[in-house]
Amino acid sequence: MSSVNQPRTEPTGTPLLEADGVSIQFGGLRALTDFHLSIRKGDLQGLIGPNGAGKTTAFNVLTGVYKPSSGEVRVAGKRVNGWLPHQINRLGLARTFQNIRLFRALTALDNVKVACRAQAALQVEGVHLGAKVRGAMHNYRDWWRAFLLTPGFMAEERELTQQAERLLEVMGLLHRRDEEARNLPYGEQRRLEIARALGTRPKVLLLDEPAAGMNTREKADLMVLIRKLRDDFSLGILVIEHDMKLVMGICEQITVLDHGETIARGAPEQVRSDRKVIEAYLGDNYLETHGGAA
Amino acid sequence: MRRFVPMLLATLAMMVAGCEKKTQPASTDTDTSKQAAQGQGGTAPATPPAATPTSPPAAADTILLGVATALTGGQATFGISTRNGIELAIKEANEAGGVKGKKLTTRVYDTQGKPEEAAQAVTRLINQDKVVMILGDVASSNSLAMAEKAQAAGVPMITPSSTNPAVTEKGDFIFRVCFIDPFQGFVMAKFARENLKANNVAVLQDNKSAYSIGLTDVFTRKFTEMGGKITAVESYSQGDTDYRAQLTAIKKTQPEAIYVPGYYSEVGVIARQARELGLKVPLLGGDGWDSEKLYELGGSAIQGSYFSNHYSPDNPDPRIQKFVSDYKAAYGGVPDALAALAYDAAKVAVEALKNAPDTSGPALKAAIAQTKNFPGVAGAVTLDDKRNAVKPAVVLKVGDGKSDYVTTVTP
Amino acid sequence: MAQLLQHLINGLASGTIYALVALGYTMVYGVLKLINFAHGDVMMVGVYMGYATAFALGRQAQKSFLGVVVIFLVAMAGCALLGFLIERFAYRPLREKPRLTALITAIGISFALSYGFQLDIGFLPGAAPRAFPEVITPREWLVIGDRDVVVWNWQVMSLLIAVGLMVGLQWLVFKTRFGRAMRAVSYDHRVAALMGIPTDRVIAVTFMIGSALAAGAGLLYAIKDTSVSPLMGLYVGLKAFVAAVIGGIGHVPGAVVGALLLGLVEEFVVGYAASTWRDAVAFGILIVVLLVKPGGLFGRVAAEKV
Amino acid sequence: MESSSAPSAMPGVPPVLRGILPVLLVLPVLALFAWSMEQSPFATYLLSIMGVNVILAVSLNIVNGMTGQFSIGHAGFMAVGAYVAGVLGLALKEIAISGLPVAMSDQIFLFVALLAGGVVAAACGFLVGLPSLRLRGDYLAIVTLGFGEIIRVVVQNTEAFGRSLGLSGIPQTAGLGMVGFWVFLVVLVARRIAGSSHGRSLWAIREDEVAAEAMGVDTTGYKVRSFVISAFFAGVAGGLFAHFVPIINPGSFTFVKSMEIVVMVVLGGLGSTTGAIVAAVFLTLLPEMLRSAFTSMGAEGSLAQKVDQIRMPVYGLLLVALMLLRPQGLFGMREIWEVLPRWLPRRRKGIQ
Repeated sequence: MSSVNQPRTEPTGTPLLEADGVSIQFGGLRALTDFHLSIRKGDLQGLIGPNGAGKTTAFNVLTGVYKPSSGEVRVAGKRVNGWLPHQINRLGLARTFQNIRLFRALTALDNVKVACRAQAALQVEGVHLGAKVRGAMHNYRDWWRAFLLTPGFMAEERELTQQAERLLEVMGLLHRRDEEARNLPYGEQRRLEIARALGTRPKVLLLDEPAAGMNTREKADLMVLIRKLRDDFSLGILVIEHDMKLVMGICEQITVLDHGETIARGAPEQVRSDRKVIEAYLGDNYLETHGGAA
Repeated sequence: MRRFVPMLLATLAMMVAGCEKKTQPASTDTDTSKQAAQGQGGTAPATPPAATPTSPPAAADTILLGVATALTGGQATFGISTRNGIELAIKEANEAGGVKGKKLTTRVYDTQGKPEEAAQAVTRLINQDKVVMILGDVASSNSLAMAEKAQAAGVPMITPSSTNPAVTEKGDFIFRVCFIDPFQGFVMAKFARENLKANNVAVLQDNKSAYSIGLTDVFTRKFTEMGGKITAVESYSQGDTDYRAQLTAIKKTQPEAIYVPGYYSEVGVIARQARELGLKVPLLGGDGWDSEKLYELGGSAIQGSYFSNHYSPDNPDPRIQKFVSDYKAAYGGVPDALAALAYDAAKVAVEALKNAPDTSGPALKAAIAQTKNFPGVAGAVTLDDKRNAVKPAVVLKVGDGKSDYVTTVTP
Repeated sequence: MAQLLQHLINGLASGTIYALVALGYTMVYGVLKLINFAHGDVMMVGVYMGYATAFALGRQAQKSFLGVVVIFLVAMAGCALLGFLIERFAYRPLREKPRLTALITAIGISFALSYGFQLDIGFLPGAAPRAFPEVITPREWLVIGDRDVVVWNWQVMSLLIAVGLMVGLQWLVFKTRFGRAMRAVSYDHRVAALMGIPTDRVIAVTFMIGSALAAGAGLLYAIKDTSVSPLMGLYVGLKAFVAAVIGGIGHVPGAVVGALLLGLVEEFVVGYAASTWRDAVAFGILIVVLLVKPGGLFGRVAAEKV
Repeated sequence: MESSSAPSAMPGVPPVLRGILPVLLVLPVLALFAWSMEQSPFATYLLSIMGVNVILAVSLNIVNGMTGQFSIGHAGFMAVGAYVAGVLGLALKEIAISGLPVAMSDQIFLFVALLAGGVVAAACGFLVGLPSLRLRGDYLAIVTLGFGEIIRVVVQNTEAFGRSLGLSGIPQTAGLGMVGFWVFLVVLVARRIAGSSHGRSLWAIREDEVAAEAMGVDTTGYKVRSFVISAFFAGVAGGLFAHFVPIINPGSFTFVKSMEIVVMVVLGGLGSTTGAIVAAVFLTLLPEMLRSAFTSMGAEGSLAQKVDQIRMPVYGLLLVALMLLRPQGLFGMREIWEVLPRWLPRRRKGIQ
């Protein structure tokens, strides 16, 4: 296992995703408190914690589904508090979902193409009215090209298809190209979600329990795949996972949440032996019956 | 795209620059000029496109009349009265031996109170069923739509009860057997001013009904001309059942009467709520009030109010009494003005069929136009050169379960 | 001043009726997340049932206290049955289908009822409105000045009934076993079923209560405005629905507040501004409220679980 | 659902022309068709109404079917288009372009009026689409409903729109050719949206808005745009309507009309363009077919008249029955050519 833990790509450069003291409250409930995180290119980090610890909430805050009550989220150096998810996505942050959220009635290929297309669409920078109007004008012109089937548009569409097919191939799904997403087996749906996330050309990829529902063999394959993705696409990756073995096996750094609070952070060995983590994870009894770190 | 825009603008500019007044086709008749402009031209304006009127009716021994009126929707009650009136007249005509040995039949279509449905029904009647004449509808919007189609096809149409002046202005094939809104508005203004000696009158109109708005316009104008004062104009929408807000606002202006040119379905309730709010002045209205239901809906509250109408079912004239009793026997209720007018319209149609040399559109049109002093139950029908019936209106006072004749106002 | 007071009373009176109808919308929406477009038409049917009962009772009996009770009971029971049938045969088979299909079904039923009652065939009443018998003899409850302001006995009664029903419903929803089951079904009917809650029965009973409420509301409405017509359900239904949404659909007191607000606003628009713009103002308020508070005044938009 | 293959290449056609080639091809066909129907006004009228309904259904399908937003105020957009085009039509009635035959200049003016009606309706669609930023599902539906009602009140109170009597005397220049052209155009546009990446984004929003947003799809923008396009065509449909129905009045654009369009879309199958077409055609013809059936049954006189009244309640019951028996609509999300082969007897299976 030790060789696995050696990162082939050294994390480099400025942080692509940063959470700085992020908290969020729903009514009186503090779902996430003072959350810190920093992911650079080449990082492979884990986010663990018992059920209801706030892991998915953290994802949702990072990706803009929820607006943080306090603190700051920065993507590619930009403060993105209050941005819409799609705007944050365009900065290079993509995710998968715990409960698979594919576009069920679309084919596997189309699922990926949606993501590819959204990324290709021109984004007019700026928030002032002029930019908005220009953006809108551009968008409508884009629709015209679709109505008129201009050669440029057709070429773009072909390009999208190729791109999506490449991603399907990477994820080993090319044979499912024209299958509707809802008809895929579970494990393939998980992989299709990753392919779709990659379609947005992310710099940072957030995976929410990618191994849930997989058998041991599939999990082993997934571990290899995740690392390969990081290297091939030069990504920073953050994984939420219940399977300790998987997380410990691939992550270089692990953050542990409990009741919305960060209770530990560090290398797998460090976290594994952390008393607070074991307590939170396995209950107070575990230590007594097993007598120390597992 | 971008480079298309200037081009488009330039083209438009050229078009605008090149615009001119449409040259009138060689005809003075403005109604038919439109058809020529539509490119259906080639036909002389005097004889509109001979779509079907000359082709024989469905069966050789019957003459088919088309009826299009609202049988469902908000205007259904009026449409059903209309249908009943026509049915009765046709039945009587058939019992009397039909026309020239032929039986009369009707084909009745529902307009749902919508112009597009009315136009569709009429187009079907003319082109599929090949009717020789069309009767209907009540609401002027629908009759306008029908008139356009009937005129274009050259099939005569008689509207029993559309009082908006615009209907017969559609062309020379369109007739009506009732008086028009301006006259009715004038009647009530005159009555209020001269008989009731009212100085201040408030108006409560049905904003959803062109009929009501038309009457309001005429009434307010005439009443002001006669020296009266309109204290308030409030509106409701057909189908409403709560008028307390409007009535409270009217009450403040202390009118001596309230002109409510709506339909009985609302007026009865309006009267009750007016009394409830302590407004005891009489209500005034038009022929839309006329229905047995008015007494039921209005109860004692509506008693003592006045409305102008086409006829009075209490008129001792035996012809009218026979109509009333026949109608009661057939449909179980005192015929309202709509039924009476529909009956008259059908009678006029039958008369024209008898007088016309054949059942072609122009022949029938000419025969209808000849109608003079035709003894209808809703007054003698004489058609003027604008194809409107010229006849007096009666003013009725609402009593207990019936209305009493007060006076007649002649044009 | 007197006029203002009178407007206030009028507005409250019509708001009260909206409230009663809106309660039905809100209840059904609460458990089924279905906008029951046929609700107003069920109400209309209830009024006709009451009308028929009143006639069967005759002129004397219908005015007695017992007579009125019988009229209300017959109408409410009849509507409960109608509601049950509609739920059983039109909505239940569609429960697991997209919500849109149930909505279309509701519209279909609404069409069938409101147009069906316009026929003059068999027992159907025909399109013409009819006068509703004065089952409650109108008496002046309060008169100010020279009849400047008049409050009638039935206005007070309606208000009391509406408030009573609202309190009763609130109690039902929050204090009873059945209410707990309702809330559970509302939260997630699949999970509720797993927890041993007889969801079908809960939904059916909710529907029946809602429909009975509609009948009661309809009768009060018919007594207030003294007429009954096949299209009344459409008009009142739409307004009550707007009221329910303004208050926050699914929220019981919200429906009442929304309805009273709508009644008052309409009254004052007609009384002091232009009566022709009443409906536009009603819908304008609706849109503004929804834009400012997307869940209505009291409702909360459930954050979607991601 | 759309197959993802890019629109098939048409060999031998210069790429620049490909986009508009179908339009060029269909124009003479339409002209011929309109000319051949000239002698049957009833068929023409019925086909025109049908065409308008098809435009409405197909355009609403873009919002309700493809994007999954629930708009029940489509008649409002139609009204906007009808009145704008109608007023313009009235204003241009007496004018002709010099140097052109009157009929042709009429058609050009009609086209301009339709465009104007469509554009104003599209602007309204933009306004109605904006709240979709905050509102979902039922609530958005209610806003669209409210919008439709407000339009009606505005028309009813505006003198220039003829108030409740309506606008009459609008030149009746919309022939089958013009209606057919727009039907063709809306179908073409709908199909091209469905087959393009824009369409895929709309489907994605319909399938899962949260996921679409997370995948970088500007969901609000797409929703607004689908509203705008849909409203544009509804406006055009209204404009056409105003140019062959002799009079337009607020009664034609009520909530009931909106519901009728929704029913067409749902009946055909949400998301299926051909489904919407088939449903619109069927529902337009149904009342007339009922009429014909009753007439041919010899039900003259009072029975036939009563039967005409029964149409609407029967219509309502049919809806209920349809939803119970086939809740996904005729074709579900598919198009007719994807569905028909499955319905046909599977004789070929053995051969393959």
